[in-house]
Amino acid sequence: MHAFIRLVARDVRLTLREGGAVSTALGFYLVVVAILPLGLGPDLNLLSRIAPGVLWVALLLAALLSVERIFHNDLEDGTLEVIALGPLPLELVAAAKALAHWISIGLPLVIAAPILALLLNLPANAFWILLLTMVTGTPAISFLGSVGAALTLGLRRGGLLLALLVLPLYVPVLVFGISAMNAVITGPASFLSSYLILCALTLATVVLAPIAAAAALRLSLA
Amino acid sequence: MRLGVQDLTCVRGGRTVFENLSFEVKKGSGLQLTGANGVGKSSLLRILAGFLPPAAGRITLEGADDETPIGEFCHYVGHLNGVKRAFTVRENLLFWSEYCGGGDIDPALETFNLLDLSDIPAGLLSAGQARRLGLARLQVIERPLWLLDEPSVSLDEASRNILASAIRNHTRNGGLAIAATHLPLGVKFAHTLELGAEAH
Amino acid sequence: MNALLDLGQHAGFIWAAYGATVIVLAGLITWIRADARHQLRLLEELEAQGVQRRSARAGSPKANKQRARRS
Amino acid sequence: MADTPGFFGRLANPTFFLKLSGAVLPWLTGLTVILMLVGLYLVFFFAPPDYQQGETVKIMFIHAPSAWLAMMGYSIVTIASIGSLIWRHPMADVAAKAALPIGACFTLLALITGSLWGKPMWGTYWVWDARLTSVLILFFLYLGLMALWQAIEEPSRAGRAAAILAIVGSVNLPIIKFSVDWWHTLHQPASLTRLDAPAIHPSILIPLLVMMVAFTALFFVLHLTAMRTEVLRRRVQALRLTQVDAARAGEGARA
Repeated sequence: MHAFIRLVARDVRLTLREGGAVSTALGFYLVVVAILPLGLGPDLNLLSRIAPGVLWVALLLAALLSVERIFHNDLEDGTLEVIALGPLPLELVAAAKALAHWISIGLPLVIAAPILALLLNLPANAFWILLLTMVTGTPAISFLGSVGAALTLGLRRGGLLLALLVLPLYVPVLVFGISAMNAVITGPASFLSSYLILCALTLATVVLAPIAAAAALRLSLA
Repeated sequence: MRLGVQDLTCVRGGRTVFENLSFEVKKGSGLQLTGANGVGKSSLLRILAGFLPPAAGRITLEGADDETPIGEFCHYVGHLNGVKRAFTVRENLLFWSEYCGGGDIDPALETFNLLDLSDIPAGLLSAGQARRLGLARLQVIERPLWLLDEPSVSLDEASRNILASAIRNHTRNGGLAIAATHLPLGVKFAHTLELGAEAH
Repeated sequence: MNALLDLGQHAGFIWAAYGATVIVLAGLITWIRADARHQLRLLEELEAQGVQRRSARAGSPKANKQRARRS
Repeated sequence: MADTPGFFGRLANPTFFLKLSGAVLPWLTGLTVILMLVGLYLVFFFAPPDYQQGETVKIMFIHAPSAWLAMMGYSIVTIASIGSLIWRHPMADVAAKAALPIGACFTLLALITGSLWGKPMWGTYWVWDARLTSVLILFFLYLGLMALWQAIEEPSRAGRAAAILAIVGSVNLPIIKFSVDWWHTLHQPASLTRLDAPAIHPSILIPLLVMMVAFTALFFVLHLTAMRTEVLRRRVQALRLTQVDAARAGEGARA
């Protein structure tokens, strides 16, 4: 367990020290959220109705943008090979790196979400639910993204392919995240049922995704 | 600790790189791999490290329990140094020591004369210095089997001697070393294995 | 043949659907057959040049046993 | 791989597969053509118009088989991927790769015929109906798999990477289906009729079944042909490699 925490801490420190990854993801998130009203028109009630959807989809795309670098940098400078020979099995290495991505990039995006929600006139009672659903949903995004990153490791234009592979898998997280939010904002359905399914999705992804990611890593290490 | 390899066959990209390869490396001895490029030296080292699954054959490491994969008993030094450019020299080695459960890092910094560079980000190091930092982890983490693929590349004369003495100490204390190299390492290896030697 | 004529006012959509199906399936079938013929031709060309497959050659007596030479 | 003497074991040998498929294909093709003709005859001359939709029900006779083959195609890819990853069955990659373009085409057909069926019924070409949306996402999974196959040059690595993705996709597919149904009921305006097959009266059921079998037979004809081509493609690749090796050995000898 010690080695696991050590690896997560190292990755988080690395991302923060390089800083670039976090700011690009946040910048992209801001731009996408800011551009949509320009496209859809400044009508505030329209914006407040589509705010959850816009915030979630933009978050997915921002996370997707940064997911590729989970393994890529370590493969490039040879550290991945040394880590693979370390005490941790490859599955835990994949889990550690995905967790580090969630901490270093997923969380900042979630913290930025309420601020961007102001741009979209999100109803006041929805701010806490926005944070809650996003904190619960973003681990699944990082872990599923790590599977895509491992599969497209070492490919020339892997980024685009990564998006095509992983976005369909994000649909359940997106659907239940937003339905939980709408349950609070407009309210026909009960909030708890959607939110609990979202938690189940995240837990299942956190457990199963590293297995697929490790299998894919073995391919690119061979 | 004795490494035994029986009838190893390696297939890469649909092509048989080598077939029915058998050899052994006894405790405290070294093996040098020679042969033309593309004859499978790197592939053999990657199979021993556990990165590349062999098409056929068996690898046994006596004196080690069977569950833990061989990978955890060996160091693999490839063409890449395994060094994080954003971290300083000390931070790089410190991570390896904490992650793989190694010892103190100062003796390693000293042997690979990186002490005065220890607080400089690895990104600013020269190729030779970065290579020495990559090799320093061999001393930080105690592993019986060293797999070295062209270790002396981009090393100057002095650094090559440092590497040679490190290998000599390692084999003297009962370690095993397998090195694939064209340039002389300054180490007299007990055995040599010529790959791709069968008549075409 | 009269059944073909009175397909109701939505006849256009029915024919569009069947037309699309015929086009897509015809495209798929021709692509698969063309690919098959192309690979067959490549294979025959290579075999005409006398390039032997390894499994054909593996039967040769000189099994290349790799001996580790100790110097 | 343990040379299990069972059917799948012998199927592992490509030459046996080529011999077997060579024998089966002509009969299967003949059967497909007959079934297609009978099916079309039944659809156009025998099946009555639906009391509610009128003649547009005829689109169902090609929409339902396409949607079914879209799902069946993906299950074949998943089973083949499991065969490739766990049992390392050499023909598994071939089966998975061959099934992909065919499955994708039938998914595309299901989408096209579905939207053409939707226009007369609801006045719009695309209605976010739960099943059509799931088929759309299935289409993305197919595209992802095919793109992954093309992105990796080395066939054995491409096969295994695509196998992993196919299995991840197949685990996610029911969850996606569930989430889309959930999403659909959430935004379901009460008046929208579901895209259900109308009451299954025998006069509609028989043509539908015949068309289903005809389409499935067509799928397997195409799949077997595509697999044979894939085997030939790998032989061509192997021959070219031996050519390169022979040339290199030649250069080595002269140098």
